Amino acid sequence: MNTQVCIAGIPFKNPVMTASGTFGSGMEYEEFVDLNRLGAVVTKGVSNVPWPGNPTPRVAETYGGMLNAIGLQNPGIDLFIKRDLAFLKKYDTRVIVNVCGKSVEEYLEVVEKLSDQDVDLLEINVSCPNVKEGAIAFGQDVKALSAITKAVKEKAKQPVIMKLSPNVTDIKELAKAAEASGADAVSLINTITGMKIDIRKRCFALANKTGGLSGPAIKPVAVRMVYEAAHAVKIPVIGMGGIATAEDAIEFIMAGATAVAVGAMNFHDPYTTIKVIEGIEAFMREEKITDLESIRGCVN
Amino acid sequence: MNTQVCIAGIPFKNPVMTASGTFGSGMEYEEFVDLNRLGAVVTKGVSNVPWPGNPTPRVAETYGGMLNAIGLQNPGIDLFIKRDLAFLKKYDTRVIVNVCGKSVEEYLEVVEKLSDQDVDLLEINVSCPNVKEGAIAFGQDVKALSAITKAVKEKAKQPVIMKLSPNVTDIKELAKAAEASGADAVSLINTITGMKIDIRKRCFALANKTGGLSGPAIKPVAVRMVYEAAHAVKIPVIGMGGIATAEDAIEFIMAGATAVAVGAMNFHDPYTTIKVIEGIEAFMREEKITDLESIRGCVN
Amino acid sequence: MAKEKQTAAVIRQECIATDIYSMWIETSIADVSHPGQFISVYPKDRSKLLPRPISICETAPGRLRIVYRIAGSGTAEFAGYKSGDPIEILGPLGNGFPLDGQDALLIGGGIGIPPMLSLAKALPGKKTVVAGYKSELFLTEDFAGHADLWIATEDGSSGTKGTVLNAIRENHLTGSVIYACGPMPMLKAVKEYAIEQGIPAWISLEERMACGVGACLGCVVKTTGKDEHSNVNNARICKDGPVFDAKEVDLT
Amino acid sequence: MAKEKQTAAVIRQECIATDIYSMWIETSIADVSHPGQFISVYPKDRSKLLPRPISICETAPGRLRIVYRIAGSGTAEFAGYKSGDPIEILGPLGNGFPLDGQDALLIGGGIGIPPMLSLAKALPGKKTVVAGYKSELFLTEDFAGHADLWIATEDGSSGTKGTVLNAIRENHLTGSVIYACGPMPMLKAVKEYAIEQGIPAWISLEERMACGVGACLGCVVKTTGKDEHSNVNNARICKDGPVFDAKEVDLT
Repeated sequence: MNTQVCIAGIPFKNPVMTASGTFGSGMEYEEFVDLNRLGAVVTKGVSNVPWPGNPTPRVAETYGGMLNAIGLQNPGIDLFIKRDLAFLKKYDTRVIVNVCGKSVEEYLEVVEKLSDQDVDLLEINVSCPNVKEGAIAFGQDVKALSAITKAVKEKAKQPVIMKLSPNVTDIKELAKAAEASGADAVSLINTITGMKIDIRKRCFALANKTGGLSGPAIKPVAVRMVYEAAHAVKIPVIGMGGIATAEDAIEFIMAGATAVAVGAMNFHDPYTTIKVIEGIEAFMREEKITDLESIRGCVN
Repeated sequence: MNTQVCIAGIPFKNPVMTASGTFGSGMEYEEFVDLNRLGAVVTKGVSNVPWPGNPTPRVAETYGGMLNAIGLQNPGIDLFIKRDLAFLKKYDTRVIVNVCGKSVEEYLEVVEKLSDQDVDLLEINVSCPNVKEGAIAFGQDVKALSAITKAVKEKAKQPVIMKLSPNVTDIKELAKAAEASGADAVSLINTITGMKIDIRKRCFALANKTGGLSGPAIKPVAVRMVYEAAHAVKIPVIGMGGIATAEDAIEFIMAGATAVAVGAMNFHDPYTTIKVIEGIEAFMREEKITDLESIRGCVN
Repeated sequence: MAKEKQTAAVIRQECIATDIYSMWIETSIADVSHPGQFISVYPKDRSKLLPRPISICETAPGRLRIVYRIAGSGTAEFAGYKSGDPIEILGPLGNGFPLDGQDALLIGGGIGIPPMLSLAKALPGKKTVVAGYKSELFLTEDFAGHADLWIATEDGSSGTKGTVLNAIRENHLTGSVIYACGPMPMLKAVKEYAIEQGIPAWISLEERMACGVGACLGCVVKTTGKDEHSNVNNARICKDGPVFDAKEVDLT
Repeated sequence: MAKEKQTAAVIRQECIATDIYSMWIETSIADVSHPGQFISVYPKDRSKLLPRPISICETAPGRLRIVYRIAGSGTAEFAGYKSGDPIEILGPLGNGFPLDGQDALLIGGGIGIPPMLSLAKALPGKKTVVAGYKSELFLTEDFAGHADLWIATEDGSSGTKGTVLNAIRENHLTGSVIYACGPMPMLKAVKEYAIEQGIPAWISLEERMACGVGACLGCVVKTTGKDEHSNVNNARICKDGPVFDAKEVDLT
């Protein structure tokens, strides 16, 4: 049985990754998950300098999902390289570093510092809804997305994945812009901007007022956008949004995703990634699928 | 205790309406609900001629929600006037007719036929994701939305509500365009485009491939967009999207909605509208709120 | 026949074949229901908001029986209910079978067999039931005393090997009216057979539903004539059906 | 102290005050936990995906006790669990209290009182517990034999009328180290008091959490020093805490 997938010429032992921001750099999950079994660890976003993130409360529960407004808190690229990448080096899994910034220059600074590091791919976060400058502004506009994609591609030593925002009228346009500007892959969806109000206290549930909605609640939107993107571009699409089970992962693959990522459900069950990997193998056995590639995009 | 709200100079006994397409014209729910108690019945969309809608399956369950791709099946305006409006005349509730079409001319034909009818307001559906022509195309583009709003306002004898789509990058721009073009109110959100795949049968769960996602799953997105719209325009905002309880309804009101509509949850519990109305009154008693108006938009 | 959503109580439940469950429910809906009608059953799992339509198998005063197959995690939840457990139901829904048939031929396939039981009990005169199974039988003893029962199994382990139509032809079964419920290929074959034989046929359809009461227009079937409600040759299975005159619906 | 998510079993549960429940759970987590640590409890209601962090009140071999307040429909679900019911838990989580204090002053407010029980049982030497309630008392008898107990109630119905600080001052209570858990206004007052008296203080914080294991960065608290993990003066309550040296966290 072949669960291997390939993105930008790089083989992954299986298509199951972690969604950025839901798994740290793997350190907090290694007691639950054998990281060697993952297709890839996608790290939490890292910026050129340490970012403090937003005030608390930063998370809120919603029906079948959750809102978060962490605000991309991270220790900065220098400590990240020294500590997080050193940690990940111990494992036999692909490492994808999620990169964030408030300006093209800030993104490029991180990309350059990663150029001689043991990193397999870069994921450029142009879709975080929870920081005031940068991030999502690059992901909601075709011109801005094209510009940052080109700039990153010029500097990057590793293949580049552009992580797209679902908070757009037409995801196809954004995916095509990323492809045309040289992106090696796109990943989607980031969270959908949402809000929750505590009606007894008459205040927002999140200090940031709005946050990003994730979890099984948004899966149908994610599957639709992955399908649209996969039919609009030829580069690989990494699908995510509410994946809780192997069935969910396969739904994304049948919609056209080359790989998938488990996000918010890591919080519900720290073993989710492994269960998804094992469930995909079980599904392949039951359905007599020898190569995962044979079902990719099979529904259209 | 005053639960009355006012839209375009028209008073409603309470802010609880039915979301278009989830309540027919009330006929199928009168065995469960005393229609006289509703703030308004918003009818299923009606077009100039009968529409057959999409092939089946037209509905699919999702986590905390559902997808539908009915495709605006309706008996056409003539039978609608003769039968549905005649039925609604028996009740002491406001009647809002949802109008759909594939071209501006088709919308206007319906609007004109309603001009001498006993209808309190019109809701112009420019946001249905499930028909190929018209509908959502008018709701995703500022220019198209402005044009149809102006055209309808010119012909309409009743106040006009523009029903907006959440499948846009910036809901504020659309709400502002509707207001600037003369709309008396906006209602939102219509459904979010989604997809579900049956991985065993390797086919789409809906014959239409995509459908509109509704239900509690999408409430955080709806609250956020209602909040954004209510802060962008001065005309009333009618909020909807996943309302299941009075608490949900109050959340929308605190986000800035003048009125609210119960949608998909009518299918889960046909008594939902009444429970929401009674729950709002109970909340007002508990919190010593004498006028609902006093909490509208109180969180910001 | 006013519809009601209520919390009823499970009287008892048993597994009567692989993945097939029989549940008796204590509910006032039993007393206003009619053979061929169905109830909507709502999972308690709050991630699932839509009801599962399940046909009424039979009724007794103040209680009704459903026999259903586990088709997913919603029905799997129902299968776990024990005596005394609450169950959320809405009903009675749909139109049911017309009961004026004489010398009726009742045809059920798989999970379409259960509604034939209440129909067999309600119809006057001679009744012939043809029940089609994959292999494992269920409900066969329940028909005793109410109808002559003929069986078809796909693997030939009981009765006629093949479909219900094979059983009908092999045993020269006939009647003056046909009632049928089962999978679409069976219903198509029954419709064809009925036309060929010039026998009126009532068939019960199923489709994905949302509201169950005719409001959402989720579960329509194409009709040969323009029905009064839709004005577009689309009848609602949940409200105008689930039982239709076979000639009036387009099963293609 | 490896963390584990497991399906444990409820041994017994009782309501010990209005909306306050005490539940004993059979779990191996009991044997590797430490006073001041907590467990994440996951609702079965599938519309709720995030766990509820609940502090460990006390442990015995193979079993632990939680005492919690119904704060919403998630904890209301837990309150309905009966003996033998499964319960989904993850733990042990967080750092817990340092146990090297002598002559300790333990301060608990409301639902911050339960973790003080396991702490009182684990600490050596003289222990004084000050427990603050709105009005209705709970757990008071459990401290007998483990610590001297002083009570404050907001309405004055028992002990000192007012806050835990009122009780401390009124009764001239003191110690060489303070441990505190309770609502933020109480923790602020305790911190102030500890600084004023020059007594070291360990306080246990709470915040909305998602993962419970330090990955999501949802539940941070501002720290006076730059902590090693965040590099930005933001410690994780679930992982670096919930217990902090009062001087090192910014409660403003």
